[in-house]
Amino acid sequence: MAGCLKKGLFKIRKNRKIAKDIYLMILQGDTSAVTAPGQFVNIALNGFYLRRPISVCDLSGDMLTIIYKVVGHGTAYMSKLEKGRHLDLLTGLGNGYDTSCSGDKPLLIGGGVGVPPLYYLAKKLLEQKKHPSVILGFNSREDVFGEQEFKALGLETVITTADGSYGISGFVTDALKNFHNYSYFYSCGPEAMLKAVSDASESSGELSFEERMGCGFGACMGCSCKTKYGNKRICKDGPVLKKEEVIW
Amino acid sequence: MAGCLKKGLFKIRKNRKIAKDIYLMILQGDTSAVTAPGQFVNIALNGFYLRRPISVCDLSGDMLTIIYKVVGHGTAYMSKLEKGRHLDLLTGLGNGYDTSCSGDKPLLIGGGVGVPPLYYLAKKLLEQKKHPSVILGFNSREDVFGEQEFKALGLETVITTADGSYGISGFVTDALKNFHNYSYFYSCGPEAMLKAVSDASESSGELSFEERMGCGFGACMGCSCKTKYGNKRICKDGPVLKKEEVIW
Amino acid sequence: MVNTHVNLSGFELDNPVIPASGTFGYGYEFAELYDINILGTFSFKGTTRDPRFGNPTPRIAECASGMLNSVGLQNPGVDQVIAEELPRLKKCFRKKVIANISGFSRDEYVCCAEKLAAQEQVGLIEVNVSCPNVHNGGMSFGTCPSSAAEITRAVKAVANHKPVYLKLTPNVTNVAEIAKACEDAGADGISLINTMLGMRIDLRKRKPVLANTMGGFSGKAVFPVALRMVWQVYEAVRIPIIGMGGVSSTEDVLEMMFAGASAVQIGAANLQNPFICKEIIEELPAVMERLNIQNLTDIIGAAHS
Amino acid sequence: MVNTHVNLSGFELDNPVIPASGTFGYGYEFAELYDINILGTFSFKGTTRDPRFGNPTPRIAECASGMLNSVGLQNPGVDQVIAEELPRLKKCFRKKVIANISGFSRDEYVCCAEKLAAQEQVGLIEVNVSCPNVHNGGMSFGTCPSSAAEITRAVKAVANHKPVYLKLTPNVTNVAEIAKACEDAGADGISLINTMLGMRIDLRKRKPVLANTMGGFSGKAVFPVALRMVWQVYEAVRIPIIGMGGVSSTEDVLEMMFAGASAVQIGAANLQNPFICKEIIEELPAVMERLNIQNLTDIIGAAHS
Ligand SMILES: Cc1cc2nc3c(=O)[nH]c(=O)nc-3n(C[C@H](O)[C@H](O)[C@H](O)COP(=O)(O)OP(=O)(O)OC[C@H]3O[C@@H](n4cnc5c(N)ncnc54)[C@H](O)[C@@H]3O)c2cc1C
Ligand SMILES: Cc1cc2nc3c(=O)[nH]c(=O)nc-3n(C[C@H](O)[C@H](O)[C@H](O)COP(=O)(O)OP(=O)(O)OC[C@H]3O[C@@H](n4cnc5c(N)ncnc54)[C@H](O)[C@@H]3O)c2cc1C
Ligand SMILES: Cc1cc2nc3c(=O)[nH]c(=O)nc-3n(C[C@H](O)[C@H](O)[C@H](O)COP(=O)(O)O)c2cc1C
Ligand SMILES: Cc1cc2nc3c(=O)[nH]c(=O)nc-3n(C[C@H](O)[C@H](O)[C@H](O)COP(=O)(O)O)c2cc1C
Ligand code: FES
Ligand code: FES
Repeated sequence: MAGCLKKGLFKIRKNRKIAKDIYLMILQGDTSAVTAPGQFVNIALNGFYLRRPISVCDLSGDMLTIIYKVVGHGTAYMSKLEKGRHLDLLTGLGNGYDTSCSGDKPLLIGGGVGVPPLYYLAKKLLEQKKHPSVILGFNSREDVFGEQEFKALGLETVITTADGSYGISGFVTDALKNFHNYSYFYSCGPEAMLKAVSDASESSGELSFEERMGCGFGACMGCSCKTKYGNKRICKDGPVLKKEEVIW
Repeated sequence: MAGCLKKGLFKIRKNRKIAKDIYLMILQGDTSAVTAPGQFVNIALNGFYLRRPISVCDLSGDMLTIIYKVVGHGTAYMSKLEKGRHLDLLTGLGNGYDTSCSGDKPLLIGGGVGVPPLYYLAKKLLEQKKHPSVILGFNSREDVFGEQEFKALGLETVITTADGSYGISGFVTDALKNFHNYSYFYSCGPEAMLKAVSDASESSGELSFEERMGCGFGACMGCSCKTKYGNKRICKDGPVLKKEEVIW
Repeated sequence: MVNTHVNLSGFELDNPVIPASGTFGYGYEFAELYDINILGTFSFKGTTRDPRFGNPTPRIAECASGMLNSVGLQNPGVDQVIAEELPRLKKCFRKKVIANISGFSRDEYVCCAEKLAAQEQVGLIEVNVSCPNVHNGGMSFGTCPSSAAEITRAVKAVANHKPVYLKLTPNVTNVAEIAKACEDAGADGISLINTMLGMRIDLRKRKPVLANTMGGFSGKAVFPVALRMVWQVYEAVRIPIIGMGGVSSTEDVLEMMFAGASAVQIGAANLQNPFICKEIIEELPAVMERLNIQNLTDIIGAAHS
Repeated sequence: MVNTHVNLSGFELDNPVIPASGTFGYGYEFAELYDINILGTFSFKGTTRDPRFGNPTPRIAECASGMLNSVGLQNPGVDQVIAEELPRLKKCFRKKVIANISGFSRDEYVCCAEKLAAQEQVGLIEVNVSCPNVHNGGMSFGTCPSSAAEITRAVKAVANHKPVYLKLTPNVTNVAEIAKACEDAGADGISLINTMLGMRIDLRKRKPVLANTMGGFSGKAVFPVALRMVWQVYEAVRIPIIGMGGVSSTEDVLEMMFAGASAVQIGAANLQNPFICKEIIEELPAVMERLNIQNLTDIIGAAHS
């Protein structure tokens, strides 16, 4: 599924806050290496040795959208970049979600900064005339983002918050209990959530993982994990794994 | 003579090429620590561990002018900075020239990027109603800068070029032969030039030296030299030394 | 036209640029990105007798101008390297490769060396003696002259006349002494430096960032230490040196060579920029011309007086 | 209110931030810039028995995230330090200072230690054993457990009950072993790391940048190595550790303490930003609160399991 990575300069077209510590950035450049939803880009930042991996949230023409949370020095630096600046990106990284498995009524389950890749996935599924439903989990009302965007695609979109300050009180798995007869699921979020989703899900599905990365393109073995089908590199053979192959 | 150093952000107001590899930059900020001509500033540059020492070329109000030559990665980086950007400077570094010794008709002798500090010195001497003459040495016509500025101050200004492509053919010492009865001299330039000037000069005088620096403010002993009056730090006890104390 | 050719104990390279072991896999990841035949050669992922998964994750941490890794020699084992990786590499790389081998006992080194030396595709054997020695309290073979010499002799004996280079660890008091011991034991050359031992702590978790606590520190930050060690080893031995540690620009390559390296490996920089070796190879002739270097071999060790 | 107090063998500090020897002179350069009484204390320029000019210039070179220095212990000698520097310091610093001493023979160490231990202004003696030992082929005292122990005993004997900390070099195979030897010989604590040996080459001149060829590498770049050594030494000894090497932020201070440091020195960062120690001291309480640290002493070594 994965094509060949590209390295190129992207121009920042937009970079603004959309929720607590959450920013949306639109980057313009050669996006031709992106071949599937669930892939990620790896961003070089001045003064930081390693690139920062961020999922593709949306893509249209040469405009690539990412949504990122400020959790450390690198993402804090990103949040201060002004539009017009250029960033050096590796694009086309990772396998991405396999939309051919989805069936007619897939379920998308995202938590926190695991939400963004599901948006581009939803659009791709819709292009293929499939009609996903969406569960998005957050900690609290102030953390919520994306609800309007998924709804604007015409999708049933359920929000959960851990503190009950918005939407359903609890975790995505609390919402998941109300869904049945979905054909497949696609998930992205913190590992504890992925595990819970995997356990609670009634169908087959795919999960997108995170790991600290050296290269992001399969060269360094920094991100290896064991699966039922052998050792895999999260960056190249993942980040998306099938529910059935994951060893928890 | 030296006051207390200050650390502060300066805004780049101008940054343009004025001769081959030579740039003039105007910086706006708190210049109150600069107390004498011949002092220098120490400039922090993103991605470079050590600051870059550059002489004060001119000062008026909160506008500080420097002239620098691109010789390596740091100065190349500086030459690409756009106006509006901010730079972190240490100001008020070094002893500077002692204008009280000059007598009525001092001679200023500069070579290459040793020329800039003499400009601010010339202005200070003029303020004190002294009337300096100026010899500026360069390699070739394309390297020449500053002639108009010194002439605009109403000063006799002689240019030499090593290849004879402009002004007097030869070194500053070739021009120096034509000067007599000067009361004192002030010089700045490459060490070989300073030595030649010191040997050829008929008066007492002061010479400004360069050395690779760690701190630039006297803390690290990175820039020490031996003088007839004991060990000195170029950055704090210099960069200006009296002709009489220099051990060549 | 400048001449960028160099020679490692009879192994002729078009240029001195060699991706370092562990940062270039078995080559074909990069072959998708550019024609890797432009490289001098490359050193493949450290290979052991048995397949290894390596250490638990996180295996990567960031540092100022560098990174830590605790991959722990993940590799499919020498038999599979010969059965699968080398044939696959053959399709995209027509030069000979450097076989980087590791082991936790003398026998493991010998086993790997013997099998790989028999492969036509292998041009040079690079023996990583930085792994802990299971028979010797876990101190690595490379921290002691006598055990480094012992491995050298054992590998030389089975190397099928291929050049054997000992790859030394920088985590020692006297690297020149160890290099000399390897030379005396018959090493054809020395590669250095491997990674420095380093660590980081995650302040939020109050635990080391790496699951394995410590890891190997490399990247730009280690360059001054690497250069110093190449300099010291050059003064101590007469065999060629492959210099590495933090090299990330054409100028770094030349500094290494002036210090005494006959060729230069590039490690962590490949991870930041997968095209770095290509860029350096393309830029090298122009930089040589600017610095008035006609033949690269002229500058090897030329900064020594 | 968080508590930033720490204790070095009875020497009480308001906070753990200590400018490192060689980057803070004898203090009064900085006293012109801010009230240096806010510091935990500071370690003064390495002092020897006789006055020293040090090495020829250039003594400074730049590296990625760090620098090299080959100052070579320029100092006015212990007698003048006592006659002039300490009285001058007294006017701007009311706390006790760390006396950093060096020597090229055991006698030189003893001479400096004895004279400085008698000074009321001295709160702790920091013994730099990284200088080459003129009686032992030039290898530094600190690269061998027995010579480090010998210096420890000799200095302890004349230390007038002031705490004696041995400052170790990182250029060794096994730093924990050397620290342990010092502890066994009576050291009250360990300071580490001193600079790493490094070099750079000037491509235009085709010669080393430093007149002295090699120099001491320090700054941000060395932090992962320093942290690792503090960690290792913490596991090997029970005496307090002053951690240093690349510390340049409040978070770095805390990482060092989690690794096992009771206090932290800051060296090269003072040269980049003369106000760095002040800034860190001011920021420390807020960062502690963010990380839920009440008493700084609670986190010393807390990342070990
Ligand atoms: C495939 C993939 C896709 C991702 N997509 C997104 C996304 O769409 N939006 C988003 O906000 N975040 C995403 N992340 C997480 C994001 O990469 C980290 O939050 C970010 O790198 C943190 O950088 P920092 O400098 O702010 O944090 P620091 O903690 O200062 O970073 C230090 C180092 O740790 C690494 N690191 C820290 N946290 C993580 C993490 N959770 N996962 C991997 N490496 C980490 C950094 O990359 C860096 O190398 C993704 C991670 C992966 C692996
Ligand atoms: C007191 C003083 C005043 C100066 N005034 C001027 C001036 O007005 N205009 C101007 O063009 N230059 C001046 N210089 C020289 C200027 O500092 C260097 O050219 C500049 O630092 C080179 O930086 P780089 O990164 O381009 O070169 P690189 O060679 O890449 O620098 C590497 C390191 O070497 C140091 N270095 C390199 N050359 C010199 C040098 N000649 N003197 C001291 N350190 C050096 C740099 O500061 C840096 O730390 C002055 C130097 C001193 C000491
Ligand atoms: C991710 C990673 C994996 C490595 N694996 C190996 C290895 O398997 N065998 C080996 O000899 N060296 C290995 N090294 C060390 C490099 O080959 C090289 O010696 C070291 O990183 C210094 O060079 P650099 O600073 O250019 O990275 C590895 C380095 C990195 C960064
Ligand atoms: C310019 C300079 C001079 C130094 N002089 C001494 C010294 O005289 N005695 C000493 O024990 N350490 C000396 N050091 C080492 C520092 O005290 C410190 O151990 C080392 O630099 C690591 O810390 P850093 O990375 O914060 O600089 C010196 C360091 C520098 C940069
Ligand atoms: S991060 Fe390098 S292989 Fe995955
Ligand atoms: S550069 Fe530090 S004392 Fe002069």
